[in-house]
Amino acid sequence: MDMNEKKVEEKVENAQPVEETRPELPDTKEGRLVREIVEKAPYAEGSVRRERRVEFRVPAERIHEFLELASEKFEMLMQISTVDWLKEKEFELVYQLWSVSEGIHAFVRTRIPRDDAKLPTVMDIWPVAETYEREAHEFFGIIFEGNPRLGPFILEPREYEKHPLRKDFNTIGYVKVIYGEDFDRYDESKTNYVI
Amino acid sequence: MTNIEVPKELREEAKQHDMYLHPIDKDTYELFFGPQHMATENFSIILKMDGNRIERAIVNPGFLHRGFEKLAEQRPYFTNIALILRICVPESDVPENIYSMAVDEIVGWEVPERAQWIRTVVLEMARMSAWMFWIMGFGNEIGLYTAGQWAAAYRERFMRLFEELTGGRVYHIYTVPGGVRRDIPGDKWLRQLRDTVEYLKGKMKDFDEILFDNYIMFERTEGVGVMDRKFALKHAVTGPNLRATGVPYDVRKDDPYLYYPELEFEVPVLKEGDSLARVLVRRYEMEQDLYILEQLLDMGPPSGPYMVKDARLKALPRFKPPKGDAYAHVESTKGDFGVYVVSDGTHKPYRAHFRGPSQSHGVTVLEELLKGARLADVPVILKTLDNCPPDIDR
Amino acid sequence: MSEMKEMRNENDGVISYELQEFKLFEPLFKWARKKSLWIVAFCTGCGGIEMPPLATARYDFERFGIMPNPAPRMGDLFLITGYVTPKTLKRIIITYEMMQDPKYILAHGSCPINGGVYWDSYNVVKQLDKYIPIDVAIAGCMPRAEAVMDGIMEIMRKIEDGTADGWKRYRENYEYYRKNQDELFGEGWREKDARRWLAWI
Amino acid sequence: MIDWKLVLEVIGILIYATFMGFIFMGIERKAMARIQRRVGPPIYQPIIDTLKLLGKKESVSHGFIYDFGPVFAMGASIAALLFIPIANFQLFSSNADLIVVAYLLEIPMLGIMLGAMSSGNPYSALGVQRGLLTMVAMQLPYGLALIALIQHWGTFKLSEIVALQQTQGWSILVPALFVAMIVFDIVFQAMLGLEPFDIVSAPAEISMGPMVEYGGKHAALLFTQHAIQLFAETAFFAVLFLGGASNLLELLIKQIAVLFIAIFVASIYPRFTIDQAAKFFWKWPTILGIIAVLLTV
Repeated sequence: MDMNEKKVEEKVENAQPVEETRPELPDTKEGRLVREIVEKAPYAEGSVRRERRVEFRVPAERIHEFLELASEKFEMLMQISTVDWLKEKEFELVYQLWSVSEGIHAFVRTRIPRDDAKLPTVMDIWPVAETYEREAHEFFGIIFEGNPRLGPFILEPREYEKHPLRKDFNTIGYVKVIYGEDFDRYDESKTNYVI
Repeated sequence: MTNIEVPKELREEAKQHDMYLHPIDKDTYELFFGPQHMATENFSIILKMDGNRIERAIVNPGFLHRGFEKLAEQRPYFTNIALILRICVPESDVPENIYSMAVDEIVGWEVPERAQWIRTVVLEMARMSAWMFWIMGFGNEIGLYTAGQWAAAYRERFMRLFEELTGGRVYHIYTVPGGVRRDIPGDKWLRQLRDTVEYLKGKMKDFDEILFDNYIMFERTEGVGVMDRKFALKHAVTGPNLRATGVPYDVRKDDPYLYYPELEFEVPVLKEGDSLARVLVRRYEMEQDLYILEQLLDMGPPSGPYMVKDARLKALPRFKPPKGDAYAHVESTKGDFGVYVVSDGTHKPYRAHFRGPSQSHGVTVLEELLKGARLADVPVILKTLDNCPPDIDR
Repeated sequence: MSEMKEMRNENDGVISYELQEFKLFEPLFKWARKKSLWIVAFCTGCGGIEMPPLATARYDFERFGIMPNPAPRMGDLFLITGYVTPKTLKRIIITYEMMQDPKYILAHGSCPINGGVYWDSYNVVKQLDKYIPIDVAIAGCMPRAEAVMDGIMEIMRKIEDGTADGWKRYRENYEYYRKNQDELFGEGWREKDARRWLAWI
Repeated sequence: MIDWKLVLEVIGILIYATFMGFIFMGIERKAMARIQRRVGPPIYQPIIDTLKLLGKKESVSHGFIYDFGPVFAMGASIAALLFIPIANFQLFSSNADLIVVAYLLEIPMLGIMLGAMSSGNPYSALGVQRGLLTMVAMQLPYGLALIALIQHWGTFKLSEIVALQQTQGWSILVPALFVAMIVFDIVFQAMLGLEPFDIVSAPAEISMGPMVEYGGKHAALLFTQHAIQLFAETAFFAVLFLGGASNLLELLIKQIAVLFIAIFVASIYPRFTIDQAAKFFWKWPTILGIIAVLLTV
């Protein structure tokens, strides 16, 4: 068992430097695809994570340009995942793309500052982005310029203003304010919440 | 018809929120379709109607929003299993499985063969019971209650099997990162499963006669809610809905997981892209799923452990995966169901973002397809897209 | 809860919401009410998935005269099937008020009782009894179909001995419920939202 | 001078028809349940439902017309019932009572429409629109079937039709009238509001349509009206095509046979949309109806 654990740790440690040095892309379909796209868009960093998973890092100001380019190969936009990196004061947006023709999933990562979260919309490339952007706007407060339907979508206006999925939103505090304090999930000393 | 007097400031506010439509002239009126409605589950569509035709539809989801993604950030990895499976109620094994697969990938676990086999069987059983549920919903919405009643009764057979395997009827909390929670109960259970598969195979004929070959069903669905291939790809339509437009994309084939690379099955594809094609694709998939289950049973469960051997599993609440992120997706009956899990090395996930297929089917696609449809087509379109509101809300 | 008792004491003896019209036939009506509970078809949460098994061959609640009805005006039994979000709760309250007395509420699952697994969620109502009166609550997540049947039997029993009086409580303590609702949704939500849903009333 | 015998007969027939109508509704639900592999409710369930609805404390009204609609419908149903020769009772009679009954049976729909329209609910309005269109659509085949029948028997009088059938054999034994019976049966499905023509109340589309605003005592009245209507319609069918009846038991058996055909058709067909229903009515039933009429010439 210990062996197993060590192996895993080794794997993780080994994995980190590999990405940073940007090695030669492997000669697989993934590698060829990444090379093709990176040649056209030199501002983007591309790498192959594993079989059928590739990754691109794109600066935020060129994200629209890059996605337009990528949409030739990747037909579908599966999701726009937002990660709130509170310590770095940044939002990371991961555009999850899927290529039906090649069978490859791509993460297109971009980072934007937390206090000035603005990005151009990609509705013109994939109309479905409207929903994803509305959602990201609602839960994180990111403004997608050009999307006409930003506003309360899933939430009611009151919760919408708080952008509840941000890391600095205190759920339990908010719950106490809104629904009253009668909880029963205390530990025995009645001081801490138990999860 | 109903002219609504709305104060000016409210009108302005509503416009801002884009939640409500207002009659602009005497011929149109707004109709609130749901949430207290038989066809929509807990989901609302605001329709601007011109007589019997829909001019514009606005989807108003969010009645089922529980903030899963926030809650998942507040709970340890293994506790989350009991929570996130509630995202997709008719097919609760799908969120469990994708989450477990993503965590497996982050940790770097190779799930034992036996666990993979069990997970595949569970997923296929979930698919089959979800199909039965879908027949029920579709039947009820076009007014064919008999087929629905039969299908819901057949679903109970799977519920019993699930109960014996996992202890739960609807929510199983069975698949966990690293394997499954417990072993299969024994050969008797496998025999029962085989009996059920055989039984349903015989019953597909009944469904053909009453539902899938029904003249009025054809009338109701043919040419309703048509989308073409390009539209479907741009709107991230997946699953049977995409295959009904002629794109043979199935996660089980194109991004194989678990035991699927070793199984033989076909991906049914139709070209028309209307509701009828979507119904028939589903019909063919049911057959394929039964066939897959049969193959799995023929193979038999491989021997070995059903859970990964790892010291960290001894203290589950403090289980810490390494830093990293992963995206895992499976083919559910509704489409491509995915999750993106980010780990920052602590014992709680930093972010778990789910991608329900209805996020695209239930909002933009639905709004587009409803334009110009008749009121009677609304339930048909809703059900042939297989819209599942909790996917959107989460 | 203490507030509620006070309210009730105040109102005792002042207003009575007994059915005055057909006092003679009251036992007959009680029997009929018990035997014919029509469910308002409002699938409010994940418990809605246990409704089809209940309505079909394995459990078949139509044996007891229970059937789902799409129109709230004709409904008797409101099944709160699972957690309730504030957005749904608005609709639940309006639908409940559209139903005609006598009407009963069966809360289904742990979530309407204390939030259940969503006890720390910012969008799930924690104690439903503060906003609308509940006659019978079934614990469990999710309650098995048998448990729901048991809950319905309990409602039938309560109708028979006259203790299923949620609708009376709602009328008598209307201010209490109204106050809680307004606290949650903000004043004037009825005029703002509900007016639009029910423009014809 | 009050004809006490007639009054008693009217009251007796009314009570009998209401009761049997409720039982028919119970049979409908029970048979559907059996087809769907369920136990189903007890056969007297609609009576309990109606009692419960009567016991409701009703607080809603949308004005006089809203209250008047169900009463109007009920009156029309009762009137239709009294013109039909039920076994050996024919309480009212005229020279053209076939036409009278045929159109009195359609008036209840108008009454419900009247009430529903005044409730202002958009779903009611949609239901009314659908109901009226269905009525318009089914007039043509309905009329053709009746014309074929009248032409064959050469009379407008129901009692004479019954008498002729008793001597010359039932209508369905005549080939032309058998075709007319098929047409009438299709129309009958729409008159009963069963699939494939339950467009008016389509629960999954417009959630009960015209009935959506009715609750409590109004709904109880509509239920009773529906029971009488069901009895009258099945009796009308039996009288026109199944040779009438000389006693109540015979009539009952024929009525239940008619009802079961309707139930079986309803349980295996989904619902049409309204435009498809109109097109359907003006296509096959109309063609069959014309054939029936031509055959009887």
